[in-house]
Amino acid sequence: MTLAPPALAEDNRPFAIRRYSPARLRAALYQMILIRRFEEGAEDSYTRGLVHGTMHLSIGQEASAVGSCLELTDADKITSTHRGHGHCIAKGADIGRMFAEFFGKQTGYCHGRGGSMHIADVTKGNLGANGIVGGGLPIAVGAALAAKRLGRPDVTLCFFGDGANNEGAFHESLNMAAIWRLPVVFVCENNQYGMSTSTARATASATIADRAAAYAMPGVRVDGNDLSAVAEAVSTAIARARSGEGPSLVENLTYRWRGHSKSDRNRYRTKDEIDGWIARDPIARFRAELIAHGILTGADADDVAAEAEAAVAAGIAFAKASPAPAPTEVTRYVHADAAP
Amino acid sequence: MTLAPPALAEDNRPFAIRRYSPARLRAALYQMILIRRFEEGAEDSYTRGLVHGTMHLSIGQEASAVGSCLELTDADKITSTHRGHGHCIAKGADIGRMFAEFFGKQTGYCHGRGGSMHIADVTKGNLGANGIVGGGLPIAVGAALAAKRLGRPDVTLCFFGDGANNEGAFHESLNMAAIWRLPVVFVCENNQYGMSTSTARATASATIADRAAAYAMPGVRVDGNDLSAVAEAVSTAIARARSGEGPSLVENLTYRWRGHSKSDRNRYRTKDEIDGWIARDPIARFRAELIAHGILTGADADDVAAEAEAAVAAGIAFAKASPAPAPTEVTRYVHADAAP
Amino acid sequence: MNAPAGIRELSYAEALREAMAIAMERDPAVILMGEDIGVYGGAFQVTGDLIDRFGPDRVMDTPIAELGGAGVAVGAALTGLKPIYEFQFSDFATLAMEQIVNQAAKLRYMLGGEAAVPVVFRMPAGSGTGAAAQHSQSLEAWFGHVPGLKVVQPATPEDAKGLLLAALADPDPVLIFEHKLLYKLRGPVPEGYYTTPIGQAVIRRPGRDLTIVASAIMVHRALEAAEALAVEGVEVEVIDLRSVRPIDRDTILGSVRRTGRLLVVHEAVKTLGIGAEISAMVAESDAFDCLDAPILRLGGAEAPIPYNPELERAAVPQTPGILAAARALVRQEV
Amino acid sequence: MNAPAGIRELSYAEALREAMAIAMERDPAVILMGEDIGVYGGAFQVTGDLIDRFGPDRVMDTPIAELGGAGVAVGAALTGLKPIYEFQFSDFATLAMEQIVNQAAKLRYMLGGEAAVPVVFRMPAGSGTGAAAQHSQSLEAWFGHVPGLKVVQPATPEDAKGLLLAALADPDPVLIFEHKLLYKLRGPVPEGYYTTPIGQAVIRRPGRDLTIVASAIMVHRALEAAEALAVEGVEVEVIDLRSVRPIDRDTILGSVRRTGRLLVVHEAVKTLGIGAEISAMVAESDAFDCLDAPILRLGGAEAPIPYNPELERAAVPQTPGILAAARALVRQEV
Ligand SMILES: Cc1ncc(C[n+]2csc(CCOP(=O)(O)OP(=O)(O)O)c2C)c(N)n1
Ligand SMILES: Cc1ncc(C[n+]2csc(CCOP(=O)(O)OP(=O)(O)O)c2C)c(N)n1
Ligand SMILES: [Mg+2]
Ligand SMILES: [Mg+2]
Repeated sequence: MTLAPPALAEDNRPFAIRRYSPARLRAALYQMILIRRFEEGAEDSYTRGLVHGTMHLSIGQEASAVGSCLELTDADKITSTHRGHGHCIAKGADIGRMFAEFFGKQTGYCHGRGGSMHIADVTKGNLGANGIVGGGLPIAVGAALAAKRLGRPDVTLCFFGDGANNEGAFHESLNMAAIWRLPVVFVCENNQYGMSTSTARATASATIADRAAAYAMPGVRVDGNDLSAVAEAVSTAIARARSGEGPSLVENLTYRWRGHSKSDRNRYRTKDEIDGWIARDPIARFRAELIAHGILTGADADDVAAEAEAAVAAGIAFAKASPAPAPTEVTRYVHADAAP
Repeated sequence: MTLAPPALAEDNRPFAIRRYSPARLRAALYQMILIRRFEEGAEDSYTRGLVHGTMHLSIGQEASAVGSCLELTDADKITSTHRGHGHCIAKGADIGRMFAEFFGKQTGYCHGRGGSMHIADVTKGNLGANGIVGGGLPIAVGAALAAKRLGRPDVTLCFFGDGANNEGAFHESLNMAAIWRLPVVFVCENNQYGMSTSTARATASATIADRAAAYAMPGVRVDGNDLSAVAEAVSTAIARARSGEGPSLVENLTYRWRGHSKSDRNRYRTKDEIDGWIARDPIARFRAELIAHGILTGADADDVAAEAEAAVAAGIAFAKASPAPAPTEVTRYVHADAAP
Repeated sequence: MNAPAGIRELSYAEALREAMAIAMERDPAVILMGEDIGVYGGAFQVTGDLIDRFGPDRVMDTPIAELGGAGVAVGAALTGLKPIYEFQFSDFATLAMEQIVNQAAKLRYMLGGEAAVPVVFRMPAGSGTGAAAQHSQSLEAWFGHVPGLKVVQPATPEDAKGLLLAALADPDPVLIFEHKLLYKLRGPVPEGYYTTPIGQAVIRRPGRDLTIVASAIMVHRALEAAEALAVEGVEVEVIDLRSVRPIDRDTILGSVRRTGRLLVVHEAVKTLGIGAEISAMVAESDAFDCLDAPILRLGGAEAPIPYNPELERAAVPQTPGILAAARALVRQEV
Repeated sequence: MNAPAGIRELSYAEALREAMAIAMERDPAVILMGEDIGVYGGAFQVTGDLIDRFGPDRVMDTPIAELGGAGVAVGAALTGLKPIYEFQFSDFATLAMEQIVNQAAKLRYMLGGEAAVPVVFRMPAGSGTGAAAQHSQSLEAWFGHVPGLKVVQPATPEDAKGLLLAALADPDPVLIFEHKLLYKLRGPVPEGYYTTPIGQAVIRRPGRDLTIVASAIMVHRALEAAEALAVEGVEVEVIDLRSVRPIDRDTILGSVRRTGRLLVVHEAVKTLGIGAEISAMVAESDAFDCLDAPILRLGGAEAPIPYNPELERAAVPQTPGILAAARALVRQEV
C-alpha cells in the first residue's frame, strides 16, 4: 500500500486524507460503491429468483467494512459474519466469484457449497463469513495465536455485530486474546439491532466499547459511517497489535438500511429512524470529503461509480454463465480424501 | 432471623456485630466450625475408603459461605459449585444426609445418585452444587426470573469461582440478569486459582469485581476471610435485589488451604503462600472478633466447637448406619414416571 | 388423546402458536423465551402475535446467548415456571448442549428425584431452505441418546399442537423438533386443549407388504411413495414415528411382524440416525424371525447440507429414492 | 502401519504422552492446549511433564472456557498450527459443540475444499471413577453422526499412541476418545513414530461361533468373556472397533459372515449408541442372510451415570453380563 508523504504537524485534514495516497483513497471510494452496487445487484438477483435461500445486506455500513480493512495486507486475516459481503470486498474478493457463489455455481468461492453466509478466500486472508453469530470470534483469536507462534507478522481483524457481543464466545475470546497479548483487533459493527432486538434491550452496558475494560484492553466507539474515523481507530489498534502490545476493541456505530434478512417485516424500527440514517450515507459523505480536499473531482467520482456499476454487471454475467456443480458431487469436499 | 436493635450512628463495630443478634452470631460461628469439621471428617472418611470418587474441599473459605448466606431465608435460593459443602451447610443442610450422600446411601440428599458434586436441598432453597464450572450461573438467573414473574420476594444468590468467571456462561448470565433487573446476587469466591491456573494467568481484568461494569451492575471486592466484610457487601446486594433494583456482583477474595481435589500434587503454589493464608484463618478471626466484642467468652466458643465436633460424629454415624440403594434401581429417578 | 369435536384447517405454525396460547391461558407459569419471538414474531413466525396477547413479560425476547438462554429456562423450570425456549434454528442448540444435556436431562436423577425441570425446547430443524450447513441440520438423534430427555418430531399440524401441549404437561424436559418446511403445511386441527401422547407412533397408512417408518417431513414423502406403489399393487404400511425418545417399540415391531419387511426413512445423516436404532431394535427382537429381507435405511448423505439447491435436494431422501428402495425391498432385489 | 522393532511396556497415558512428544519434535506446528495441562500435568496426568520439555508456548494452559478454547484451536488449525485440544473431561465438550460441529467439521466443505482444519480433540470419557453424571459420559456416538469428523477410540496403549499420531497426520478434525479407566493400563508399545490407520477395526481374538464387536474398555471385558466361553468350547471372535467414524465395514461384515452371530458391546447409552449403527449396518448388508440369530447389543443403562459405586457398575456392561449375552446367543436362547 503506497503511503502519502508524512503528514505535517499542523495538518488537520481527516486521518484518511492525511495518511493515504490519492490512488488509495480513490480505491476506497470504489470499494464502498462496489459493495453498495454489489448488494443491490444481489438483491435484484434474489428478486429474479437467481439466489437461493436468504441474504443479509450491509447497505449503509460500507464505511465500517472499507475503513477497517484499509491497513490490511493479504497476509493479514479477517473473520467475518453473516453480514459479510462488504468485508469480503474490502479484503479484495472477486465479485464475479461472489455472485457465482450466490448463484450456487462451481466457480463460486465455495464451489456452490456455502452460499452468502460462507464466502471466504483463505488465500487473501479472508477466513470466511460465518452463519453462527459469534462463531468467528474464537477463530480469529486462534488465527492470531498461529501468527504469534509461527512468528508471522500478520494481524487478525475480527468483525462481529452488536448482537454477537452478548454471546459467551465474545467473552471467552476477548479474555484469551488479552491474557495472551495476541495480535487481533475486534471490530464490532454496532448497527444498533441484533435482528429485531435493540442494543438497549439486549446489552447491559452503555456502549460495547465499554466492555473492553473487562479485558484490560483499549476500547473505543467511533462514528462507523465516517470512513476516516473508522480508519483512524482501527489503524491505531492494528499498530498496537503488530507491535506485540495485544488486542483492542473498536466499535463502529452504524446502521443497516435494509431489513435483517429477506423475511424481515421491519416491525421494530420506525421509518423516521431509518430515514434519519439514510440521510447519513457513508458513501456520499466520503465522496464529498474527497472532493472537498481536492483528491477527486465530481467527474472523477462519477467515473468511480461507473466502474463499480460495470464491475457488478460483469460479475453477474460471469456468474450466470458459470456451470453448476454436478448433483452427484454431494459428498465432495467433506474430507481431504473424500471422493466426488 | 432475629435482628439486633437498630445500630446507632456512631456505632463503629464491625457490620455483623452491629446487625445480628448474639444468638445469630453464635450460630454463624457454629456454621463456620461445622463446615471445617465436616470437611475434615469427609477427608478422613475418604482416606478410610468410605467415599467414592473425589471431593473438593473449601477449608479456609468458610467466611465466604457463611457470610454470604446470613441474610437468606429458606425461601431464598442459592446455586452452588463443585466446592459447595460450605454453601450447603450455610443454607441449613443436614450434615448427616450430606455424609450419607458421600457414602452413596439411600438416605443421602440425592439418594446416593449424586455424590459430593450434586448435593441439593430444593426445599431449603439450595438448588444444588454443580459439576460443571459455570453451570449454576444461568440457572440462578432463571430462578431469579421465576421469582420475579411469579411475584415471589425471594432472591437468588449465585456462588461461582474465579475460574468460572472466564466461562461464556458468566457473561451471558450477568448480562441477562442486568437487562431484566433480576433479583440475583453473584458471589464470586475468588480463591485465586482455578485448579492450577492463577487468576493472573487466566483472567484479563485486575479484579473480577471490575467486570461488573460491563453489565452496568455494582461490583465490589471484599476480604473473603472477614465474615463481617462479606456479610456487609452481600447484604447490601441482597437489599438491592429485593427492592427490585437488580443484580450485583460481590467478589470474596479468599484461599483454599487444600489441593483442588484429591489428585492435586500442588505443583503450582508455594508453601509460603499457603502458610501465609493459613495464618489468615477466617474462623479464628471471627471467633476472636466475637470475644473481643463481648458476644461470646472463650469458653462459649469452645462449646460451639464441641457442638460441631459432636454433630460431625453423629452425622458420620448416621451415614454409616444408613442403607445403600438397591443396585437394581439404576433407572429410578430418571423421569417422574420412571419405574425403579 | 381427548380431541373435542370442532376441527378446522390450520398451518403447522399456526397449530404450534395455538398450543402455546392455550397453554398460556391455562397456566400463568407458562412463558416463552427466545430470540426475536416478540415483535418480530419469531424467525419462522411461529410465536407470531403472541406478544400482543400476552405481553413482553411472558413472550420474552432474549439476547443472542443460547447457552445462557437455555440455562435461564432450566433454572426457571426448576423453580416454578414452565418455560418454552425457542432456538431460532436447532443448529444453535450446539451452544446449549451443556444446559440441555448436563443440567436439564440429569437434574432430577442427580438430585435423587427431588427436583423437576419441566422445560420445553423448540427446535426448528431440517434442510430445504437454502441456508446451508449451519442452518439446516437434523440433530434429533443426539438427544435421543440422552436419558432424561424426551424428544418428539411432529409431522402434521394436529400432532404439532398435541405434542407441544403434551410436552408442556410433561414434568420432565422435552425437545420438539419442528421441520422448517412443514411450518406452512395445512391440515385439520382439533380446537381447544388436547394432548398427543409422547412415545406413541401412528400408522398413517395400513399395508401388508412392507413397513416404512418415517419421521417428520419424510412421512409425507413416504406416503407419496406408498401411493405410487399401491398402483403397482404393493401395499405399504407407513408409520409416522412421532417420538424419537422414547421410541414406540410395540407399534413398529407389530407392523414388521405383519409385513416382514422394513424401510426406515429420515432426513438426518444416515450414520447413527434414528434409523440405526429402529433397525437394531427390530434386529434384536423376536420380529427378527419374521424378516423376509434385510432392513433398509434411507437418511441424509454423509455430508454437511450444501447450499446449491440441486445438491441440497440430493443430500436428503426424496420421494423417488424412497419409491426405489421400497420397490427393491418388496421385489427382494436387495 | 509401520511400527519399528523396539517395543516396551507403557501405560495408555504414557503412550499418549509419547505420541504428543514425538509429534511436537517432528513438527513445530503441533501445540497442546487445554485446562491445567501445564504444570499440573493434566487432570489425568496425560500431558505430564511435557511442559518442562516444550515450554508454556507449546503446552498452553487455557482459561476455563471450552467453547473459546476449542474455537481458538480451530482458528489456529485453519491458519497453520496443528493443535491438540484436551477437554479435561469429554463431558465438557457439550460447551464446545458449536465449534466442533458447526465450524471444524464443516469448514472444509462449506468453503468448497479451499480450507483445512487439522485439529485434534482429546476426549477423556467413561464412568467408573465415582465422578457421577456430569463427569462420566460416553458421547462418541454424537460425533459419529457428524460428517466431516473422524472419531477414534483406542483400547490399548499401542493404539492410543498410533491413533493419536494418525489423528495428527490427518488433514481433517479428529476426536480421540480415551477411556479414563484405561489410562493406567499397561501394554507393549513400539518405539518411535508410527500410525494406526483410522477406520480400521482389528480382530483381537479369532473365533468361529460368535462375533463380539466391542469398543474401548469393553474390548477387555469381551476378551474376558471370550476366555470363559472358550472353556465351554465356544470360540468367540472379538473385534476391537477402534474407529467410530468411519466404521470398518469390511472387517465386521467379514466376521459376521463367518460366525453368523453378532453381539455389540459399548459403554455408551444403548439407545442410539454405536451398537445401533453396527447392527443396522449388518442388517442391511448381504451378511444379513448369514445371520443365525438376532443381533444383540449391550450398552449403558437408560440413565445418567449414578454416583453410588454399585449403581455405577450396574449402569454399564460388565464381564458377567457379556458372558451371559454371548452364551444366550450361541445357545439360540434369544
Ligand atoms: C448462534 C446464533 N444465534 C442466532 C442466530 C440467528 N441470527 C442470525 S443474524 C442474527 C442477528 C445478529 O445480530 P448482530 O450480531 O448485531 O449482527 P447484524 O445482523 O446486526 O449485522 C441472529 C439472531 C445465528 N445465526 N447464530
Ligand atoms: C465446564 C467445566 N470445565 C472444567 C471443569 C473441571 N474443573 C472442575 S473445578 C475446576 C476449577 C474451577 O475453578 P474455580 O471456578 O476458581 O473454582 P474453585 O475450584 O477454585 O473453587 C475445573 C477446571 C469442570 N468441572 N467444568
Ligand atoms: Mg447488529
Ligand atoms: Mg478458584
